[in-house]
Parts: sequence; structure tokens; C-alpha cells
Amino acid sequence: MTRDLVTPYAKLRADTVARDRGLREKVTTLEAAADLIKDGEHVALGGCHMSRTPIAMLWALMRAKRKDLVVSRSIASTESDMLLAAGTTKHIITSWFSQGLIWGVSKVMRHHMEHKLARYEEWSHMSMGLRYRAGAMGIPFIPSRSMMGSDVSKELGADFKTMTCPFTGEEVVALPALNPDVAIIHVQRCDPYGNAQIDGLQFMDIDLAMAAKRVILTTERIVSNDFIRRTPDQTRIPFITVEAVVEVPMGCAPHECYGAYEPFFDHMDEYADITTKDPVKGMQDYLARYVYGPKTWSDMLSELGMEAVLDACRRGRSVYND
Amino acid sequence: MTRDLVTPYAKLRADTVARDRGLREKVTTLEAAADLIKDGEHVALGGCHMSRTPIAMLWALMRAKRKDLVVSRSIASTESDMLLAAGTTKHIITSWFSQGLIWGVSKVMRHHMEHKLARYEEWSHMSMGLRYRAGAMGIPFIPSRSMMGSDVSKELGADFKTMTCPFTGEEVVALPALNPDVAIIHVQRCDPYGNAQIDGLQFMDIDLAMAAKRVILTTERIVSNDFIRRTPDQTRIPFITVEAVVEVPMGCAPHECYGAYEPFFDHMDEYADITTKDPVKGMQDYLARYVYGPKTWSDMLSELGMEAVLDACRRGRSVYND
Amino acid sequence: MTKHQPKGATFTASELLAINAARLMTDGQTVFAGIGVPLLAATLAQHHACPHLTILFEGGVIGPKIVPGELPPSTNEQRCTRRAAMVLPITDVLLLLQRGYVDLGFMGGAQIDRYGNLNSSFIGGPENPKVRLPGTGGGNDISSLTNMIVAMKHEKRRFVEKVDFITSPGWIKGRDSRAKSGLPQGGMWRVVTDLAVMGFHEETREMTVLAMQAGVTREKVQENTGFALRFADKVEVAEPPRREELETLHHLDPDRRFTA
Amino acid sequence: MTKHQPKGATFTASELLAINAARLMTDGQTVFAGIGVPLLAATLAQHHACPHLTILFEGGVIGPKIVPGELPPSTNEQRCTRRAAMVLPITDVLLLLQRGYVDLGFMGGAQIDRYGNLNSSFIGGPENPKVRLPGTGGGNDISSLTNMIVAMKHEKRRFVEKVDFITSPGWIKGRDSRAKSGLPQGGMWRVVTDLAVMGFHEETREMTVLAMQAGVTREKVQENTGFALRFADKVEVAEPPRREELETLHHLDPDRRFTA
Repeated sequence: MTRDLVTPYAKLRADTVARDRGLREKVTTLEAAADLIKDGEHVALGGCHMSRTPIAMLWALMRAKRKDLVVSRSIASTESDMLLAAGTTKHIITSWFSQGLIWGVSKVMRHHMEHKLARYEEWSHMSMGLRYRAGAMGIPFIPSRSMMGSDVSKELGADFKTMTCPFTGEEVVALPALNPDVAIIHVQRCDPYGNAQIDGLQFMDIDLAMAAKRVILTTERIVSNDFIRRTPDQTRIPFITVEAVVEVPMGCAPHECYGAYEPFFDHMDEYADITTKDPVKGMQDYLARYVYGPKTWSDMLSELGMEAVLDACRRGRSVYND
Repeated sequence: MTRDLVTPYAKLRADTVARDRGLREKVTTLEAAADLIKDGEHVALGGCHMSRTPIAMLWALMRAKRKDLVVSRSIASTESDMLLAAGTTKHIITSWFSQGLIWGVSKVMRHHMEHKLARYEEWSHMSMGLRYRAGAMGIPFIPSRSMMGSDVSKELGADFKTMTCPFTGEEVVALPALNPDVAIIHVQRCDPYGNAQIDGLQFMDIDLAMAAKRVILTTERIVSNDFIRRTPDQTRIPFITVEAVVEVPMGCAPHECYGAYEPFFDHMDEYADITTKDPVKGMQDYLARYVYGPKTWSDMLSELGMEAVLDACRRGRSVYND
Repeated sequence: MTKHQPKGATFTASELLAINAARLMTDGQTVFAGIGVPLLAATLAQHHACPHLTILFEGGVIGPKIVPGELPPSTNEQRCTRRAAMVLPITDVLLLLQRGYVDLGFMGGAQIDRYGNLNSSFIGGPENPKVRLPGTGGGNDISSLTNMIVAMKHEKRRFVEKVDFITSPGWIKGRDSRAKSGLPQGGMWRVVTDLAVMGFHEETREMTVLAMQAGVTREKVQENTGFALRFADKVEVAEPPRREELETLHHLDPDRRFTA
Repeated sequence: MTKHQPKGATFTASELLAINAARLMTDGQTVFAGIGVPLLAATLAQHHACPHLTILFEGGVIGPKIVPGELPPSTNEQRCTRRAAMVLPITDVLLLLQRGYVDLGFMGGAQIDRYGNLNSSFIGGPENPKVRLPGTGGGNDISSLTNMIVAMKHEKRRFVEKVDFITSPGWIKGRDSRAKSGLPQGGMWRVVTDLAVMGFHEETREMTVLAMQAGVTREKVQENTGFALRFADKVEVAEPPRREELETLHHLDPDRRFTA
């Protein structure tokens, strides 16, 4: 499947016009939402690193055996390890990819990249953000001032370009807009139409929602439209961008959801152990136990354990009002 | 005073580095804040039309006889009439300039522009916003897709440029970044360091704060730093951008401040009558009575009348929770 | 304003414009609306055929619910945000146009010409203007980036051969001149007046009468137009305002601040 | 890790790095800090000479207050926002670098070379890497757009003649090659290790030893470096960690998750 680096404007507009953007209810299941994503599409993941990762939706995608997705994210972590091991993707676009500083370099990522089983396309963090932002704004490129002089830009070949400012004569980078086919974003709450509130760290999610051709929201809680309309200045993602809303409490576990639960640190230690010992077999065992085994998302949470769930929630609720 | 259309990057950075951006208290008076603005500087006004207009700060500037300012704003209204009549500015950069649809075209604006006493530099509304946004991002230009084919762009001469996207070959506009010397923004609340919350309509104020070389905040209320730190995701303007904080209750009167007071509609009707009858003499009488006459901002509010103040507040408090 | 009185119903020219414009909308559309007749038309449409219509305001609002009797005096005033789905920065709501999220833009203007170009900047041109008008606001952006409905009174001084200044581009000089100017998307779609509803010829992009208000003749429309109008092969007669449409307008604007 | 034991105080290499880096900061500065030693150093500085230092996190945080014993495991985790002045989107906090608001960036790296270029992408180069490392994250942006402090262990395999891959640009090939690459601003300022504190020669931009940790010889520094180091005309001896600095670090990281 060939893919334009930058979606031509006429196509971008045509794709948007083709969608039903009227106010309508979109509540559905993880399984039905997974059906909205086709093999080979470019899927951008909301959140960052191990925060507000839409794990439940990815769990459904892996179970549905979706394949050849291009996956982009600000920072990739264990969710992308899982997508690689499950065969869901062979191409990840991000700025940083590992479980996290305290757990060392991801052996799963290393295995796939060093054996050339997959491609890790590396852009700087700000460049990832600006590429989504340009996509969100409906412009084909946006100027910036990093990545010059580095090998990160050299690795990108013709996808990396510089240009001269027509006003100042300064040399700047022209970052190509990124318009994913789908953005999957987990939020603390949204209404049945997809008007979403996001507490705390926003990461790149607002730009992601506007840049993507369609948005799938998973949410800790579905609230009434009336609730949303009482504080419209708290809405972060407007319903017009959204194709599906799935209520999935604890939908980021074992990652965190701001103000709701912190990462399941003991589980993350266990994950690091398993995948460091054997990034292939360890990962397949992990997927068998946590992805393919449980029949429902609640079953998956049971696998993590009630005590771990309660502990993550206790820690997660004490953000800054304590 | 000649002025670069786009501030060269080296100068933009040097101006920022020269400022003390450490956490420090900045509470001062309207008069002292007015002294921070020099004749000839480019001052951008927060809010839009008759909403969150920093009238009290402009009142102090007019009383201080500041002159030759370049004034930019998303939409200009009676505050800009006043600045023209007071001789504070002869150059307004905006997208729309009048009191408001229901009051007709501003006779004061017409008088100054038709007699070539001042310049109204017209950009489209989105272009104004994107020019500030480019300034806020530290890039010298930003692509966009409006203003082509119109006479609005032709009037701008060499300040308006188009270019070819290096990826898609599409023709796009290159909007020049706008970095005002000063942004004056009125907010509902901020702390003594300048961390500001803005309820409801944000207009272009966040970009304005980041684009400007320094920011003067006026605020309905100064709150504690502790208050701000309890909900950091509600902070809209960070203290690092701010040079002065002035507490001025009703600081937008007779315009509105979201959630606090609506416009003083009877006064606005009166203003329209006065200025329509005689945009020169009428305006001078108006300035004498409301700007030069009152010794304090409270005296100015007394001139508007207690009943009018209470009525505007009653209407203003019923936004969307009623 | 002129009063028309068909079938016992009384209405103003503004009401006629609002009603005719409302009928041009389709349920589920996203409409960028200005204050006055545009907002009345969009709200009227929501009350009748288009309950799922989404209104956007330039001040930074998605999906407001207008409170009858409290029509906002500006798109930037807090009343615009009542019961809205989202409030966002001005630049971002305007960028929805550029991103392609908006089906229709809806505004007025001081002058319009054969190709649907609008002037809201200068009567008499920019060098020595007779009148300096308020300017583009979001008008240029809206008309550059989406399909347009314009509602205005049908007067010869407003419908001119060539506008003194193109504030908001229509079809520029007709045919493919708009696309060639860098605007491949959007364009002037309908002009609604107290005399007629007009579109633009598919190839030449000249203003073309599609329908006339009841009781209005071709001659009258042409007399009040400063250039030679085209007429569609079959010119419809617009259905007069229905009682329920007028009732909704009276309910929305009981003091007739915007419909006088 | 190596233990040094001057004057009865015990500390780890990480603690030594954090303390030496903290001393390089000036009160009132705005510092972009990574997790681990950088964050410890910035917080330590706040507790001693720099109470008005502002910390920025890549995850989107301005001015957090770190809770002792609850150091965040990532700059994107909610702990990073505790008592912060502002939480904002990632792209916007990174844009503060580009806008010129940041005085210092502070990070680690897997490899560094003579000109302060950092590699955190590939050991063995991109074609057939021996190790695929996590990548740039914000590192490239930070090092492109502001002045840099790097803290790392002083080992020959890390201090190399030429990095296998420039993830985060230092002075590139020395002299004016950085500015000529399109990066007129910022640049590598200090490298802090368990053996020395280094700067870069003003003209050639070669790494230059400015100070050595107490008890460390020139020979030892050179032995652990994969290229010929320059030494300043007068090489200082770094003051050993003070008891109060170590106490603050123990207070901040009582379980030694980041200072082991």
C-alpha cells in the first residue's frame, strides 16, 4: 500500500466531507470500534509513553488480528512492543520507543528493529507534534527550527526538507503534515456524541483529533451531553471529529490515566522481566495471557488483579488536590 | 520608527533572554504598568470586539498621553475609536473595526480613515490569528489558505506572499509572524507571578501572550499561587511571559468580561449616539468625561453608574450554569 | 423595511431572508454563521428541518444553543457560548474551515457583484474611499474556504457590476479564475434576497436567478440589480413564509432587534 | 556504581553528577529537564542556590514541585504535574524552546563525541545497528534550540571520537559548522561526569576539561576518553559533594531509584 507523505488537500477535504458530522450518538463496543479500522491504515495513538495509552482499544485490535497498520505516537512504549509482537504493525513513527528510563531499552523494540522485522521511523518529539499540528490546521507543511544538522533528519531522506523564509531569508525546516487515517484517544469523560474532556496532561491529543480523518474515543465514563454543555470551555475534542465512543473503565491499564489511576508499577516490572529474558517467547506468553486469553476487558483487569487495580486507583486519584 | 515586518530570530531570542523570567511577584498599578509601554511600540490587545477588552489599561495609557503606538487586535471596537481620538495610535492592524453590527459602522473609525488621519491595516481574521500563532511558535511565517484572490491581500503589497508547498506543490500563503512588543490582556484571575486563568472565550489571547515580547495582565482578581497550582491544567498564560500584574475589578467596563459582566448595553447605545452625531467633538466629550475626568478607575465606574454596574454583573454571571 | 403581506401573514424583509436561507440548509451540516439574519436562519433551520445542524461562531464556539430573546449582539460575546458543545480559540474555530469541517458559510455584505464577490471594506475603493467599512473579519476566510450563502437586501447599489473592493472572494472573474487564484475549494453557492434566490452558472459562474419571491417579476429583480442577471431555464416561485416559520422567528427575536 | 569516599561522605556516581550539574545553574533560569539525574540536579539547585529556578518537562509541564520520595518515572506521568504552575500540550512546551524561553537543556546520552554531539539512537550506525536505542525524544529539539548540559558516566565507550549517529547535535564538526547547519542558537555548554566537568573551546568547539573531581588525574580522565581531550589553561578541582547537598538528594530519592 503506497501512501502519500502529505495527504493532498483535495483528498483531505473530500474525506472529511464524506463523513456524517451531524450531532448523533456513537456509543459502541470495543469489537465494533475495531471493525472501523482497516488493515494497512495509519493509526495514531493518543496519550504519551505510559500515560493515557488507549490499551483497551489496542487489545481489541490485536484480538481482531488487524495487520500492517502504520502506527504513530508521540512516544511509544509497551503498547507498541505488543503491537509489533502481535503482528499488528511493522512500521512505527515516533520520537522515542522504550518501556521507560528505569526499565532500560525495550528488548522487544530492539529485536524487531535489529532484525529488520519492522521499521522505526524516528522524528524529533517537537517535529512529531508539529506534523500532527500541521495536519490539524489543514496546511501541507509547517516551518520549524530543530532536526537540522543531525543524522535523524538524514535518515528521513526526501521526507526531510529545509526552505528559506520568504520574509527573513532564514533557513527553516518544512515539516510535512501528518493526517492519520484514525486517531485512537482515551479520555477521562465524553458524551455519547464524542464531546470529550481531558484532565491534566493533554500530550498531542487535541492536534491528533483534528489531524486524523476519523477519531475513536475510549473513555473512563460516558457523561450526558448536558454535563458537557455546562462547561463548554472544558471540551477538548469536539464531536464533529468523532466516529465512535466506547466506555471502558480502566481502559489504559496497566498504563495510567491522569487523575484516575497511576501505572501498575509491579506489573510493569514483571513485564520488563519477561520481555528482557526473552523478547520473542516472553512476549508471546504475555500476549497469550493478557491479550488473547481474557474474554472481556474486565477479565483482562482480573488478570492484573483486584489489589493492583485498587492500588493504581488509590495512587492515581491523588494528583494535585491532596 | 521603522519596524521589521517579521522580527529576526536572533533579535526575538535576545529580547526574551534579556527579560527576568524567574518566579517573582509583579503586582503593580495601572500607572506604573503604563510606564512599561514606550511611544512607538507595537501593542497587541487581548480579547475581541467588546469582550475582555483591557479597557482600564488603555484608560491609563490614554491618560499617560502615550502616542504613536501600533495597535493590533483580532477585532477592534470602541476601545480603538478611543485610542484614535486620544492620539494614542495612528496605525491599527485588525480584521474588523466597528462598534458592532447593531450599532452600525463606527463613525470615529470612518473619520480617521477617510481623512487619512490614521491607517487601518486589514488582514483576515484567521490570518491575524495565524500571524500571532507563528509569532508564538518562534517561526518566521506560517502557511495558510485564505486571502488569495482578494483585494485584501493586494492592499498589503509586499507583506503578502504566496509560496509553493515543497511536498504537494500546492500554492499556499506564507503569513508573516507577528511578535508585538507588548500584549495587554485582561483575565478573570491570575496569581502575583502572572499565572493566569481565562474562563470561556479565549479569543487569540494565548497566542498573543506567547508571541509578545512582554505581557501586561490586568485581572478581575489576584488569587494565590497555591490556588493556581491546584489546577495547573486550567492555567492559560504562564508567568514566564508576564511583566506586570494589575488587579482591576471591572477592568473591561463598559465592555464585557466573560462570566463576570456583560457589556453595558445602555452605555454602548449612548456611545453610538454621541459618536454618530459628531465623531470628533462627540468623541472628545466622551474622552473628557470618561477618560481624562475621573481620577481613579473606580471614579470611571461611578461615571457609568452603580445601577449599570450591578446590571452588567447580574447579566454577566448567568453564562451557562443557570 | 418593506412589508410583504401574502395570505394574511405579515413579515419583514429580514424575516423573508432568514426563512429562505434556512430552507437551503440540510440536516447534519456544519454552518459558520454570522450574527443577525445568518444566525436567525440557522436557528430557524434547527427548529424545523435540521435538528442536527451544528452552528459555529467566529468568536470560538461549536454548537451553541440560542436562548430565545437573548440573541447575541456579536459572535464574540458570552451569550454565544450558551449551552455550547465547545468553546475554543478564534484561530482554531476558523481553522475548522481550512481543515474542511464546514459545509456552509453564511454572511451578509455591503456589495456583491455578478460573480458573487463581496465587498465589506471600502465603498469607492481603497485609495479615496467614500466609506471605510468595517472590513473582512472572518468573511474572507469563510468565503475562501467553504461554500457560501449570502443574505442581503436586493438593491441596485448593492448588486453592482463590479465590487469596489473584493473583501470576500466569490468566483472572482468567473469560470476557473477562483481555483486559479489558489482557491480550489468552496465558492459562492446561493444569494438570498427579499426578491429572489440566486445561484451561479456552473461554467461561467455568473449570478443566476433560481427562484423569485411570490409576486415578484423578472423585471423587478433585474431593475434592482446593477448587472444583467441570468435566469435559470425554470425559475421557481419561492414558497411564502409559513406561519410556523414566522412564529419561530418571533419567538427567537421577540423584540425584533434583528428582524425589524 | 563506583563509590568515592572523600572526607567521610559516601556518595554514588549519580549523586556526584547531580551535585556538579546543580552547581552550574543560576537562579531565575528556565531549565528543560529530563528524568533521573537531570531532574535531581534541577531540584537540588532549587533547594540550595536557585529557589526561583523554573523546571520544564517535555510531557507538558511548567514549574512542577517535586514531592520527595515520589520522583516521576517519566516526564509524561501525572506525578510530573504536582503543584505545577501550568500543564500544556507537549508541542507547546517544546515550542518554548523554539520561542527562546529556555536557558538550559539538561539530558544524558549513550555516546558523546569531541564536539558534544550525542547519540541515543543507534550503536553501530543505522544500517546494521548493534543496538537500536530508544531515539531522540525531545533530545534533538532541546539540543538544537538551547544551551545544553549533559550528565553521563565517564567511560571510553561513551566518550568516542565520532558518535555512530548524531541524534542531538552539539557543535557538529566544530567551529561554525553548527550555525552553518541552520542552528545559530544554543549549543553544547557543559558535560558533567564522575571524573570531570568539561566545556567546549570557544573557537574550535572541542571538548575541554575545565575541572576535575577531587582526586582525579588528567591521565585518568584521558584514559577514559576515546579522543584527545583539551585541558583549560587552569583546570579547577571540583568541590566535593557537601553534606547538605547529599542530604537533599537522599531526601528527594530515599529509595535511591535514580541515584543508585
